[in-house]
Amino acid sequence: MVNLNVNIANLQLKNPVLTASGTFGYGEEFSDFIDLNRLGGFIVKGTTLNHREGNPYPRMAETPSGMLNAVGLQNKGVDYFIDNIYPRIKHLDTHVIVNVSGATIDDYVAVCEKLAPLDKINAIEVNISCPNVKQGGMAFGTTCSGAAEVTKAVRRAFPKTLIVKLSPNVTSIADIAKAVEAEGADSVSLINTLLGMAIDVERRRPYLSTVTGGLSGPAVRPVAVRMVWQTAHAVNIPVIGLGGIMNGRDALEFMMAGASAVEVGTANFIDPAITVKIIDEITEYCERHGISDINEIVGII
Amino acid sequence: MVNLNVNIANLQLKNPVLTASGTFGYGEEFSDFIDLNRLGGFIVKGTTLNHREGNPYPRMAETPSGMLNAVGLQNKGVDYFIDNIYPRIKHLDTHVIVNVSGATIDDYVAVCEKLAPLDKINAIEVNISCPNVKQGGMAFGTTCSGAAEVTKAVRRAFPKTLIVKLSPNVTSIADIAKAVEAEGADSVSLINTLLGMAIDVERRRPYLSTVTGGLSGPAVRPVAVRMVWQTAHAVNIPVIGLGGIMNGRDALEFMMAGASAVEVGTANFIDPAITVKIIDEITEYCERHGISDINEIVGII
Amino acid sequence: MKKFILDFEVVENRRLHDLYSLLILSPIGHDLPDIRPGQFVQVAVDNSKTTFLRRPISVNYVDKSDNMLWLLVRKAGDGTSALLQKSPGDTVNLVLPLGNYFKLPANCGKFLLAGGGVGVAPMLYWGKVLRENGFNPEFLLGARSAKDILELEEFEKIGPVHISTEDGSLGEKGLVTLNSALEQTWDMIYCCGPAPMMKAVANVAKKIGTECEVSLENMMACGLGACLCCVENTVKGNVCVCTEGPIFNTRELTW
Amino acid sequence: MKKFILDFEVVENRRLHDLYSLLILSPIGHDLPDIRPGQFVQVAVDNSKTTFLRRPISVNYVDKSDNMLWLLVRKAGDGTSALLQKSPGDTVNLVLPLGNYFKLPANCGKFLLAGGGVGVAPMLYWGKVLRENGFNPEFLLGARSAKDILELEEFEKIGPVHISTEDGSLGEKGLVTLNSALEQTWDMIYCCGPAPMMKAVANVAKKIGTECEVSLENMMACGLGACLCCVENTVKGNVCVCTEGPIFNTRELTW
Repeated sequence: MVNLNVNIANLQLKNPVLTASGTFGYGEEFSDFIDLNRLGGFIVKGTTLNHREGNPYPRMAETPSGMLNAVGLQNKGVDYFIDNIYPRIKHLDTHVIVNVSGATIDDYVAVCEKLAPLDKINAIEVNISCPNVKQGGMAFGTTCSGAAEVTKAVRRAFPKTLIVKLSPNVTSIADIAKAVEAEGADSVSLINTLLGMAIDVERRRPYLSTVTGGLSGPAVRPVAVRMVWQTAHAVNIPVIGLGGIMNGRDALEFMMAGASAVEVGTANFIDPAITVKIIDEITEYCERHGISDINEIVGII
Repeated sequence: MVNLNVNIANLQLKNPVLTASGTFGYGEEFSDFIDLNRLGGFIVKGTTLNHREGNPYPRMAETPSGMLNAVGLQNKGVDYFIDNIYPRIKHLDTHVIVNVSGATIDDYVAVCEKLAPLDKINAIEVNISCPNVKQGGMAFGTTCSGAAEVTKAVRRAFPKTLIVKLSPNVTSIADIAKAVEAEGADSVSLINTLLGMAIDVERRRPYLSTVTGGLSGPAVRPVAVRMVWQTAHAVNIPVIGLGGIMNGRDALEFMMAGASAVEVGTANFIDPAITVKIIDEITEYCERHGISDINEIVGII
Repeated sequence: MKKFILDFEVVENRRLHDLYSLLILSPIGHDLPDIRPGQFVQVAVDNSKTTFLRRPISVNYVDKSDNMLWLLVRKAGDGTSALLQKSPGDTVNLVLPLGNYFKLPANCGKFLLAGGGVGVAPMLYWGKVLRENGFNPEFLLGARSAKDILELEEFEKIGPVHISTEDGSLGEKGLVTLNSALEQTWDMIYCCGPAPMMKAVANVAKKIGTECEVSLENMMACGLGACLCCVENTVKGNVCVCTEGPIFNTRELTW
Repeated sequence: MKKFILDFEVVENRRLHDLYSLLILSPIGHDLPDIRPGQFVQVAVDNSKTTFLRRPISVNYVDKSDNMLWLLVRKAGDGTSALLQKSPGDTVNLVLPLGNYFKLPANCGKFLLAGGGVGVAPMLYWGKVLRENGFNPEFLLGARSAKDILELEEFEKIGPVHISTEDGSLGEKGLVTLNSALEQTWDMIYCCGPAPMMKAVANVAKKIGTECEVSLENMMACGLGACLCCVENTVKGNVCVCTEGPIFNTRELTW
């Protein structure tokens, strides 16, 4: 019997497998394929203070071993989430973590204040790294002072587990992580998408309506693993790793690099049952290697 | 008849296809497969002042649509190049560009001074972005001041075409490009490899002896295209684009994003004849689209 | 409708043309789930180095009694090319059924099912279902040339077929929108094909005062309403084609 | 030796075992280039989503008269698994011939060709060439179990075969290094197999005062001496296994 329980500060997860925001809807989209209760938790779509229509179509381009997206935080706003979606998912026996985005510090704080009273929401992930909207936080996420400023404000507004999601589009992600740790973040998750671009040369125009978009998928995994490894050596708070995880091996790679938990993102688009397969593969690996507690291998590199 | 001539400052290329340093040896390794004289030019292996053994094996890991390397600038030093290799390749009817690396500014300058008198060497590419050696220049390449300092020094030492190769492991590559432009660089080439890492989870150790290494191949192309586009809009000197070019379409993508020429790298490992195929595919595209001069499509995005 | 991830065996790969194959698939160790006309499947491509995502493909035909699913695949890029290489006995993994579907009309009437190129695919199954429910659908098929008119004999088994080819090699010469069938009155026109063709048919429908439903094929990643990539701008704002579509009444669109 | 990039047709895929296939290939529209024993080829893998680079594979056998090249492929990961899926008529692209090669001895004498697992591959062609040149090579084949002793009947056509299996199911029980053949005196031992096996054989050779040549299989990208990834630390410093090897006299190595 392998112990897969991991802790992200006060948040106890039954296993280290979470889903990445924006790749798993509100969980319900996947309930035909998997038992959501098996997950360590799932992180719902980026939520903003007000309804957002997102960017115009086209929003997606396939790239080698990856994809670009430029959704632009389309969502119905935090009030709609609380009134219409939260009641449908609050009964689940798994953690529901809300990803929070904003254009201003006040926006972030307002969303956090609305989420804080919800019993089922024991953690939020604050997105300071969305590359797809002018005011999607990436401006905050690419400087230590900007990242610290957001963290400080939401820390006051949200007393439960606060995860800050970091941008990889920086010279030193470890420095950004240290800045948010200093302002009281309980955990950092990384990496958000790498800013990328693709051009349809036959039509001589960009594939995305926004020209640039966020690159995800296994293409970025080596960069993500490196950043997790650097960050885990730089901070004392738990790190959540993501970026191109397609199977149990990939999840274990992030954990060995220093991640206490992982988020599965783009892989959900290709295999909607991948999350539970990854949990099974992690278990099988631990059994095969005589590992009784998954925490033994966290950060062994 | 399509005109494929492009200029990189004073350097006139018969076509925009160059090879990336460290992926094409000294050209000779590929002469069984292609007529080297068809190339716009080729950029030889990174050359340092003194002989370097490079990093210990293992130096390579395959990743999704890409590879990590950690060669660590293995080369026999600039004097060996001048005495033994240069005489063998100086007769070629194509540009031979030397990639220059160094641990200190003095090293860079010393190498440039030795190369400057060589008639066949009309351009150098100064590598301020090697991620695989502690003093491989990436420290210079990740700050505007460091990049400017190297550029200023080599500019004085090398009067012919000076290309500076930029690191993508930065928050704003356009700012670095502006800094080297201000110090007199004739061109910038980008991107060097993204710093990455991969772990052999069965053996619980990194695949590379150096833990981290440089990621190349089509996996990184969307990031490279985006950085070329950003840089081409920020500077007035010509930009040379590279990062995962596998075919003519990919080369055209970089040119539409703003590159006046391209370097083909990792693709040489998979198809040693790919460079001439890319030249042919660019020609075919131009004919099919009624483009009489390749320069017409440079930077049309 | 419950969705499944199922492995299918390729029973037949019928090459209709350089560019098109009819893949006849049967689920391995499983009954074919309920699938409605107009729905689509997401096909995993395991034999292409350059294909990362699944490929959304319209359901062409469903034969519950034989447990067979037909997919009409057009070679559009590396992913669909790899699907065209599949041989009998090979396995392909599908997520299905996805999207909304054509709804049976409340009253009898005259229904035209128009398809352009590979867009004829959903019309075969929809025609069959209409026919089984006592309706008498007619088809309007358009393509560049006679050889691009796909599955003609199958359509003819179900109802009258009007044809337009751009080169006049079969049926009327010219675009589908000029076909004389569109001079008749219809109670509903259903249309699937390239966007310019659907927009043109929608325009004709509007002129002749007929309702029109179209099947959109926006680029998509997940097909499940999670990634929000395949949105269409509608009168209700951006909605996912994969869940609120692919079938839209043109009144809902901002065309 | 001039190198080529050539398409080959798969003439036969002979499954020797769950893990091994013998691929018999013939160049399409081209004569087989000159290939020496011990050289290798770089095989493009076009049917695996997760394989990016070519795979270096030892030349197992060359039949110039039939224009056939044999490659013994062991399923080690996704790339080699995909090669094991190749069917007769399929095409594979090779870059060849690559690397240095075994040199014919100057004098006659006793030569032992030792192979472990898939490492037997180059020894078949090398044995054949030795034999054709008037030498009388003997073979030492080692594997886990009888079923892992590959191509035995081919080796027996060329010379005496000594066998070790770890489970004793064929030949002597135990590791190759304990095989009684190594108690004889030899003028040269040639060895290819897993690194621990080659190191052990090299040690035995040193003890019995015999020269030993080994074939290394360091991870490589290009196979052409361009990427500098496959280096082995030798008495001359780091050298590329793909150009200065794969064959090394163990005196050159820092083992």
